[in-house]
Amino acid sequence: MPEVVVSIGPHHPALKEPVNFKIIADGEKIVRLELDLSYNHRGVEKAAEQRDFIRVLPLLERVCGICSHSHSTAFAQGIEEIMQIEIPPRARYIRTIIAELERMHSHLLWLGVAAHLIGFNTLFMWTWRDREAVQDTVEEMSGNRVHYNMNEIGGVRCDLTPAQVNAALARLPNLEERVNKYVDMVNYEETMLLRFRGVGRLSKEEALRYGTVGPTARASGIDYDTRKDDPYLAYADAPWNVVTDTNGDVYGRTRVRVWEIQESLRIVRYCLENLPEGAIRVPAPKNAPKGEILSRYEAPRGELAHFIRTNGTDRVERVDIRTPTLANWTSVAMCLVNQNLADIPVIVAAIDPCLSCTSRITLVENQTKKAGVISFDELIRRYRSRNPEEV
Amino acid sequence: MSVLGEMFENFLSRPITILYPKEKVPIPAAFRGRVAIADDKCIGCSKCSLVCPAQVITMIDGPRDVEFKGKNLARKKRPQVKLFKCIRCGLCERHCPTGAIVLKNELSCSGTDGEIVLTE
Amino acid sequence: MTGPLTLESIAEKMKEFGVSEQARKNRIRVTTTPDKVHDTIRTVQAMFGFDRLITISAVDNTRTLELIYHLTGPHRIIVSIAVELERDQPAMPTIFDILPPAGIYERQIHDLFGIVFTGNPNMKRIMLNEDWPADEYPLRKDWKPDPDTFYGGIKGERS
Amino acid sequence: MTDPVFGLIYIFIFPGFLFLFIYALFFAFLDRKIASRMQQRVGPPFFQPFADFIKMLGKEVIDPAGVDRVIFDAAPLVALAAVMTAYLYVPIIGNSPLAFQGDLVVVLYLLSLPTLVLFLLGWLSRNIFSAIGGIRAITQLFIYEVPFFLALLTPALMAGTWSISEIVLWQQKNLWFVFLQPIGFIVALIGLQAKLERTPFDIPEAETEIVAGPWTELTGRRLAIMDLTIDVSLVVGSALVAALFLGGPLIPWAITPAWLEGIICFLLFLIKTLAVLLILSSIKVATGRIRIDQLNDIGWKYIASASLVQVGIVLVMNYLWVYA
Amino acid sequence: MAVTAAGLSQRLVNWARARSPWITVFNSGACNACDIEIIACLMPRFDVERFGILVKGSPRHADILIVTGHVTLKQASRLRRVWEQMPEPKYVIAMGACGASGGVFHGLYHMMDSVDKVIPIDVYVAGCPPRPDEIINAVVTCLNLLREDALHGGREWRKKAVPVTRTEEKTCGVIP
Repeated sequence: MPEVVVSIGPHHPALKEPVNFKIIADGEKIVRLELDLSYNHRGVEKAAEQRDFIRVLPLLERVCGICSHSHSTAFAQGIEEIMQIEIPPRARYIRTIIAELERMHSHLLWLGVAAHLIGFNTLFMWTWRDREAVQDTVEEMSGNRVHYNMNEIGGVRCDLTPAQVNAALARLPNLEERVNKYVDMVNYEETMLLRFRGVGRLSKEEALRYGTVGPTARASGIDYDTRKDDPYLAYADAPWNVVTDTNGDVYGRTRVRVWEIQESLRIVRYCLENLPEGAIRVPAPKNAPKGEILSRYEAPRGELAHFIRTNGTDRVERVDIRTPTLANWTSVAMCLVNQNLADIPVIVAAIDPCLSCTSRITLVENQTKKAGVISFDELIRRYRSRNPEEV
Repeated sequence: MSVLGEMFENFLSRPITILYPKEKVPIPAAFRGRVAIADDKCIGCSKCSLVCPAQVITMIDGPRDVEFKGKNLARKKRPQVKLFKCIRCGLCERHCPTGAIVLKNELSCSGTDGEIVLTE
Repeated sequence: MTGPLTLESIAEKMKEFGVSEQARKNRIRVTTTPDKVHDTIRTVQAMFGFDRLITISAVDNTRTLELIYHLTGPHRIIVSIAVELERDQPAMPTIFDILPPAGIYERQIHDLFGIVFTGNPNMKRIMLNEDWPADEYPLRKDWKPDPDTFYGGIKGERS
Repeated sequence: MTDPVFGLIYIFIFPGFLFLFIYALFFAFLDRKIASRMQQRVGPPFFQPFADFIKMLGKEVIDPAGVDRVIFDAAPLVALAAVMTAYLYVPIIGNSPLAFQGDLVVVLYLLSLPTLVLFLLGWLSRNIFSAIGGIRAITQLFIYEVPFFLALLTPALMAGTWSISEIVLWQQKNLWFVFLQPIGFIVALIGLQAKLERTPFDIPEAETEIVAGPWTELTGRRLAIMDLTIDVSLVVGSALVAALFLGGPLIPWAITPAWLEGIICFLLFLIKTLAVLLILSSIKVATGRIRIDQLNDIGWKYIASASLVQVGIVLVMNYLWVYA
Repeated sequence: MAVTAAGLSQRLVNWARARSPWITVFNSGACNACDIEIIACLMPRFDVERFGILVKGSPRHADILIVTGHVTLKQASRLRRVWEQMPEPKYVIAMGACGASGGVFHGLYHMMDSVDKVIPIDVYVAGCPPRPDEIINAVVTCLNLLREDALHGGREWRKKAVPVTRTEEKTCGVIP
């Protein structure tokens, strides 16, 4: 059978975000592929250089809708370290609570989307149903379901009332029970095992070599977690473990994520129960002194790094955002070769790509092992001329 | 097939759906929704307009005498918000010295004109 | 791994490549020259196990373009290797051959700052639109968008 | 079929075209409703499939560049006509007046036509997703068709006839085939699920992989008619399974007024088809999609051998039956 | 009042259209938040299927295009093409502040600022992101608009000219 070029995206039902894969497939097997991820490039970094610290936080929060708290916290804690101010413990705990709630909602969301990608809509509906409990909690605390806007330089914007804490604590037992159910389901549900086992496998060496982060790395047996390596916020206080798995495939990544929800629940419970009293913010100076910092944060998808350089004014000279998705893309390109066409969405989703985070990125091209009958450009052209309707 | 039990349990139980237009979805008190401006409190200091990250607040002419810290001020301008362009970040509310501009816990409308502005 | 490996020992070793200082806890900053970057990274990789590239940051500090390589490893120490490049025709040897993830970061920097990474096999336009002008690099400080062109521009930010 | 008026009514009004149209839309509604209730949702209102159908009829029809308009218009109609014809041979109230020796084979072949039409549409669409979907549809056809045919032919083997109506009569006298041939029943349900391209066998139209497969380029009335075709084949398929395995509409004893017996038979038909639908919907809700290579594996290794085992059992039973 | 077959069928079609809006979601470079909230609409809590709303993958099947977010330069031509692929009658909902003006990204160098520079917008929704109930409101607004359009015999009465952009010129060069 001749090779065909399948161009998936940027508008495709499996992809909630714009990305383009040009896949050269031999029947149902992928021979090589080209990824184009830059449909989301907005120029956030340039804009961040031109806004003061007050206005830049809402901007950075909207770099990504799923890990919005991650970006603003990473930035805020970087600036606070440059300014050498210590935020009050209550603010640290509140930030941790929001961060872990965000991780829970992100992982539940991912589990649902992964189920949807293999056509298992029931699990999709259920996880999103249970996710609403997390969303309600976050909305009660911060005032928005997605963009919490909790952070300020020097603390958090609003305090938690005892009623909010109690409401959140009251929701936890039910959520814990549901998450335990999902752990069972991920481990024993037949269709999920069929579709996830052995798909997109990365050995520990490959995962290290391609620089994977987050659940992708942890599923391959690397215990790389910024929360433990470089503790920030309240992670040094709370009792929790780094979750790893040795499978290294989509199945392993799923298991790591569900277990991480359990760990997050433990952290949230600890923080809610041991919420210190006191102020929620300290006054921050308008200008930051000269300095530079690499601020690391464990976002739901993996390690997020903000490189911040300040120049003594009220804005940054440069902020360089390295998103976890960007770090994982190289491994995706490697995973996809020799896999089935049907597995593309699952493999790509397994790293939980957040392309708007990766707003500024890239195309990885795999070195082909097999020479095509006609050249690649020719294939593309022929394909385009045949498919004017293709998006 | 571990889902079968829960499936039939759900089948026989009531759906949890909120029938939205008929029953209202509970909106928490902290919800940052539609912008509202109290004209009698506004002293026209333009802070909201300066701090807005999306630049949706413009200052228009609105001469009026307002009371601020026991003194009478003659303000010249008042804010105007483009409703559909507001990102509901809450910065204006946080930086307003008199509490004149607030994000209510109400839903915004949807409409056919993207340029709707809100001054009251 | 953490036993004999201390910040001081790494900082001491790095002295032979350039100015090396202990920036803050767990961080080492090495300032070196472009031709030594390859060796520096090889050395930290081989001697201290810095096998993970966090990111490559590029900064335009109006006089020069600065590249900062952040590496870490199992011992949780971050080493930042900084180099400065000239603003016109900046070129830099790639580290794609020793650290594969660097390919992505290098191409991104190429797009936004115009630094050419010699030896990188795939240096195509990736981030910007297809019809973006070839010699305009939006993240450079002196880049001002032409308001008349198709790609809009940053409208006057209030100070 | 001597009376032409009766024939016209039978074909066009009841239980033919009109009734089938309404019942198929009702079936589609029930299918969606059951699925949504199992997911703890409210689900669509009862007129939903009808509204969808009318809306699609009223939409603009777009011809993808370079396709043959005539075939694109005609193919969905052929598919619809095929499944509607197949329905006429399935017993609804009593036996079908059109029954003849061998109509089971005709029905099975008519039911295969929509898949071929889908393949044709996918291939003609000049869209890569449609083409892949079409190829997948035809691959899937080769996998499930053999076990499905074998499973539906075992009742025929046991009853010693190739007519659906006579198989139903045989069950009226003896026992339902679901008790005699449980393996065949299960294989038939799985085959039907695969034939109708429902989860876990919705590989040809896998939304998250290839957009909508062969359906991608269909718009307006073409889409409406193809949708209706799938709904109708759901009815025909469940009616066929109900007739072959669940004893069809006939009751084992006679009821004096003929009209009452007719109504009871019709109710039986409704109940049995709805029972089959409930099983099919549960399968749909409880599973995710499998890959085409996994389907190949499972289909030939387990499902085909299960149906072969069933055929063997039937042959042994027949042997014992004859010589007992 | 004369009841004609044509009039009846037209009324039937209008009735059906208002009861079966199929949507397709196009992410024109947004931050995901709107997409998440749209999916949250499908979930048991809000379940928009009770209005007959289905999310379709192919724009060929859809009636309403929901554009989430500001339009990046690279997505502008694609957005235009997706919109052109949809069969008439079609409606466009711009989600959130980004759809109306680019929101917090207003004025960045790689963006088109608002959706209506590329395709005409019928309904705006406020919020960043809008809550699911606001999205439902927007769809309802869109359906009301649809009914009104049916009364006026088309969307022309609203005098929303299709904007001509440079993107369009470029796109037209590609599509035969």
